[in-house]
Amino acid sequence: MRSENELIELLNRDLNLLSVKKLRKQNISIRLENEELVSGLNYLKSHSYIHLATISCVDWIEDNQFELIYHLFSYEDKISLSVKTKINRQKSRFVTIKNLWGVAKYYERDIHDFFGIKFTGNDNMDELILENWNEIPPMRKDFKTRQYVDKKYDWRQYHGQE
Amino acid sequence: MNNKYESNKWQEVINWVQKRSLFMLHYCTGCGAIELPPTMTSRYDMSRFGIGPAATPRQADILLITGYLSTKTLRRVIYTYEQMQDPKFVMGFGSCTINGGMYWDSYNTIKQLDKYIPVDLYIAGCMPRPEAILEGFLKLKEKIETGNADGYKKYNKEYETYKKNQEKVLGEVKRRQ
Amino acid sequence: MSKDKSSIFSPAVSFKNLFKKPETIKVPEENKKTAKRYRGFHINDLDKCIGCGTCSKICDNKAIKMVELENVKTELGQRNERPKIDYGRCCWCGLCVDICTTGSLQFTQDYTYINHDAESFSYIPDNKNINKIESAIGYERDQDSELLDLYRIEMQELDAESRVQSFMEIVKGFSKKQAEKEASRCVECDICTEACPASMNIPEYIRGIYDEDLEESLKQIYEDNPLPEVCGRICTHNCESICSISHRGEAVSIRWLKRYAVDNVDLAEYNKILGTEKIHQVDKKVAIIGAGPAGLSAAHYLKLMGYQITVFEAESKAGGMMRYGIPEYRLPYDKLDKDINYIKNLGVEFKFNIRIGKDISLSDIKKEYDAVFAATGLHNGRSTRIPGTENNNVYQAIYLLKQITKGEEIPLTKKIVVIGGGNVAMDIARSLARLQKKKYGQVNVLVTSLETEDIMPADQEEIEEAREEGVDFEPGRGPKEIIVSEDGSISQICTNCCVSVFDDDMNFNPTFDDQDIQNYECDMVVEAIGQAGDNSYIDDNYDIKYEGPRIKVNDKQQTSLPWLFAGGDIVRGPDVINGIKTGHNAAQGIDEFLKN
Amino acid sequence: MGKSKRTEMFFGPNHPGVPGNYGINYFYEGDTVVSAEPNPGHLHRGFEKLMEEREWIKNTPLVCRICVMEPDINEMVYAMSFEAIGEIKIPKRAAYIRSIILELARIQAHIFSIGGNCGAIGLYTAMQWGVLTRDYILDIFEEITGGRVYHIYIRPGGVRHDIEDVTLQKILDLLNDLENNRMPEFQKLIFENPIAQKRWKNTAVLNQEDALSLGVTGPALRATGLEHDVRKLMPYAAYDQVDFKVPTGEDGDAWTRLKLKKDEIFQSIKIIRQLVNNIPAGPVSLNLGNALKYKIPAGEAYVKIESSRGEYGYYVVSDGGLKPYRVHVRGTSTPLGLYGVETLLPGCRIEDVPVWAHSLGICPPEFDR
Repeated sequence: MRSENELIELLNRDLNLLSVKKLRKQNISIRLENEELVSGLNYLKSHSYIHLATISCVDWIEDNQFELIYHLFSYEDKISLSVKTKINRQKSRFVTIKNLWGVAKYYERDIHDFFGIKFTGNDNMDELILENWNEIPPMRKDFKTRQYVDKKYDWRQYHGQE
Repeated sequence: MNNKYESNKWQEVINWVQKRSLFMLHYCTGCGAIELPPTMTSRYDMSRFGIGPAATPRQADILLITGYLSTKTLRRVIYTYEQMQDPKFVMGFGSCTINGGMYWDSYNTIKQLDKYIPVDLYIAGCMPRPEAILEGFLKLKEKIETGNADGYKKYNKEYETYKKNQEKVLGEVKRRQ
Repeated sequence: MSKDKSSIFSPAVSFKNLFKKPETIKVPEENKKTAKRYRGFHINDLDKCIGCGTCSKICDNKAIKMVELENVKTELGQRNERPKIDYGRCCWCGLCVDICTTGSLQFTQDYTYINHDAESFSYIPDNKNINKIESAIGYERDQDSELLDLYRIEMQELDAESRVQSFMEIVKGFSKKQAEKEASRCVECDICTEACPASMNIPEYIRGIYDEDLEESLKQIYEDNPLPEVCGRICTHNCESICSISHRGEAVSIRWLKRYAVDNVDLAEYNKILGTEKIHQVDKKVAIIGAGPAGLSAAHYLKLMGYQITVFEAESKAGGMMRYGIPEYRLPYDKLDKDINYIKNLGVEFKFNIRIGKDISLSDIKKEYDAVFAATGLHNGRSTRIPGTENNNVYQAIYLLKQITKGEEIPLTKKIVVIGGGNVAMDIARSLARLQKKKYGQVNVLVTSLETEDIMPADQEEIEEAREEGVDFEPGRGPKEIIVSEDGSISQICTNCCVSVFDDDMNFNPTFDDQDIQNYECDMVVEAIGQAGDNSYIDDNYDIKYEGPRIKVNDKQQTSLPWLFAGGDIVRGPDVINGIKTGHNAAQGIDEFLKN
Repeated sequence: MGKSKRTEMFFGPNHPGVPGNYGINYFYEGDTVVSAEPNPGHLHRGFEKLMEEREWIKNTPLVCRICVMEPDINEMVYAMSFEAIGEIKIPKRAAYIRSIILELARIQAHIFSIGGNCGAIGLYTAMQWGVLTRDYILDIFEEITGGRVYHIYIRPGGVRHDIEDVTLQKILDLLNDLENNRMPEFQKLIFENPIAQKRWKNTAVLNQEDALSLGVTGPALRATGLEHDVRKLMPYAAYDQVDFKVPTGEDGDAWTRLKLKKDEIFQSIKIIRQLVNNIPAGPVSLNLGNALKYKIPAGEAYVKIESSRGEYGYYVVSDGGLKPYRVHVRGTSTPLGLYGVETLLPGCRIEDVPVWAHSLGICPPEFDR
């Protein structure tokens, strides 16, 4: 049963973290290089962080990066740990972790649906939630919903109003 | 009885019988479907009006569009609607079927139901209460009796415009042979 | 596996229900009464609603559109728009009811509306909902679900005891955090803009403060008001009287926010921010007579258009009534000079200690300049001419205030009576109180006015602050006679009761009741009952049309002489912001006049 | 008997056995499923995109529409993530009221899912009772919040209204009626029904190792013996002020999960009684100023709470602006509804697929978002 600080010391010792932050009680976020992420997750998984809640993705369009966040939780430490890494937005490619957690296959497929990030090693990248989507992935910041909706659906004409 | 299409005494009797036993297709297309169990079961009990759930489109008379309709579901709703036998009726639940509702600016939901399939009645609500749904059914029964519930005839007549609208959103849609 | 009790007969419990009353609600005969707090269809009290549009802003489904109604007229404080609700979009969340500034929009408990025509689901609620039936009120907002920020940030002020000691500025001004919190209270409904004589972009500059972008605020302010430091302190702020938040709470402190925005941008940045480093010069010359608010405003806007501007000022410094009529505790001179210096830096030439009509005649000016803007203001006092006013211990507030501002020593006795109920009376009374405090250690000033306290023209805060500083009031008294003792000093002032101030069609003609006589000891009387102008420099050699005491001008401030424009108090009072507006109008008028 | 032909079956999206609009395409031989693949996306409305275009307060009516079984859970997680990033401490009474609402929502969801499970095996009387009992709870919700299913009641800063004492009393009466009249009937009709027991026992088995590797939480995980409940692991609202037990089982089959749901209902009744009896007085909401201009500093938060089927989390990123920069919804049944179908469904009998879906609480709008 590690406390937050003990966990931070452990991580600082064993992984070379880009940054570590205690967001709030039972909530820590660390940042790793792209190459070290999978080994970091493997390390964490062997240190009681066995629960992968989900994989989130945030589109930082200004600094041209996608940020992938792996939310882990340890039932012993009772700490929620977000492991974060940033990948180049143009390349939008990252490595799969489906061999660590099988369920990541679908999380990655979901992220591919909405952000267009390909995960090498996860070959099943066809559409999961969307169907026949031929625009840029919708959750990207440069996808303008309003223009798309104006083009595809027309507004009801209330006797000539918008 | 100024029924626009063709009307004879025999049609009146059919309408009278039709009104008595309606089968509602059990297809919850949107979030409004959570108000259907209370309507179907003992608390509000729509079977008092002779309306019961039907499992397959071929045995159903009423298609309920309960709330929003994502494009994926729209494709299946069109298959379902086209598999249902005439006379068939469509009821739009809630704001989402009228003018987009809460998802008016969503890229994946349709904004006006009547562009894609003919709608006989809309019920206001987000989502409509069981009492409002039952009164909607009663209004539908009146429309059937007076022969005004002729959405399905309109679909056959203006099939091309419906097809065009559908294809604008969905691309190619498999049609019944 | 733990042994789970089970028996083939246990499901038979369901037969029990054969003997129970069915729990079905037999709609439509027996409709279950909805809860008191149910969110059904909307109703809207169309008189109470002011068309501010906040409900359409917070509606996350764009279900509410503001629609113009013919039978509702636009007037101060309300628009003729009312919300039209589209039940093809509404999700009955009730955010609109929670934020409604006047509380006119409400829910009923009615929820059934079925129709085949989709377009019939859009409806303008009035006292009946979409079903046109009387229905009980449903969900109601309370202080927990309040979505507005109803109360102001407390403005720090000097307490009465310490402020009467000196002419230090009373109001401290907002800190950054306070200003942003106060700015966040504005719902940007734009109702206040219609009440501001200069129709300033109030929501825009408040939004600038909120977004921590004071440069944007400065730009928005200077579009209509070149004297923000002044107006941030002494404006009569009618915008705050009709702010939509004031219906259920306290108005946004618009004036103090303007002051915060301008206080926190230093003068050197102005040109860069407002883009006035380089102005395209035009070789047309305009003369401006009087460096008061109207003159300065015209000078500023004309200079932006590139004209060569010369301002002739009788006094030794610019500012007019702002400098010589308003004491320093309300408007410090360094702030006034900041506004003036910006205008000066634009390239406006000032000529001081020149009185038109005495040192130079108006016709000489006309020869040298292509257009003239007269904004000389009302700098002469008015007397009640009651018996005894010719005594030399009777003064007029205007001249005393000018001497105080120039720092000159003024006659100051122990007991003074001030006649008058307006802001000028308040200024002189509180200035005398300060001087008395410094000289005699205690205050003894009595203010008598025709008007009773509730209709006194002075600001309510001014009256309260004066009372806190030891000034006494005797409202509703008419001055009858100043009793002078043999040695020429004043002993008492005799007053009667003033029954009414205005007659039926609101003209000023007071009626008195001579039975109720009251005398008050005093050894000095100051009259602050109004100001008069001295337009002799025009009237001596040109005859222009007048409208009562004021010069008649068209909407571009042009007098009957095409080349002569007029503004400020000599055309339209009573306050600085109107002066600024007339100056701005005149600038456009002169621009058009010079162009063709 | 030779190997029978492998045929494809389209299960859903329109199928009474499926909770919500969701399809499973599987191949089967004989009557056992051989391979399966989820077909989600029918209820996708792009919530996360919509939320990025609305101010903070405007999302409160939107979030409760994500999962129609548990609107309050979504409102709570959204409000909690706003308060976590903005470091806003809500009044004590508001925390109590939030816990009461969440426990009522848990009871309502459990009863509905027990009804659904019975419907999946054809015990329709129990389904009727389940929906009926749930409706009485909705009446209470309507009284407190003004809405039947979508309450829009838990908001950043607290809750929208205070609960009057008369309503608190009604809640207690409802709980008594539930505990003394309804649940015994359920016990008899469902839990002591040999046919039903036989049907549920060791169907749709989920063992501990699979559950942990999939990230499954809630009753499905507790049915395998682990006592993990977010209300105990990371207490929120007023859960640290009440004592309650977290029921667990061992076999991890549909029957154990159903029993757990029943026990949890009784625990929730106990919790609500404690909450109602010592609810503190005081304000129920913090006025965060003008709603059109709610603003919290830049920051991020992954906040999770215990819904009726497990951990329900939001990952919210704020850039200090008036609108959330990114909201990622992690529904409870995301792992099972997608990957679980592919790995755990093969081996089930065809008629057990609806039981599998209902018993593991698959709620499609959660992963369609």
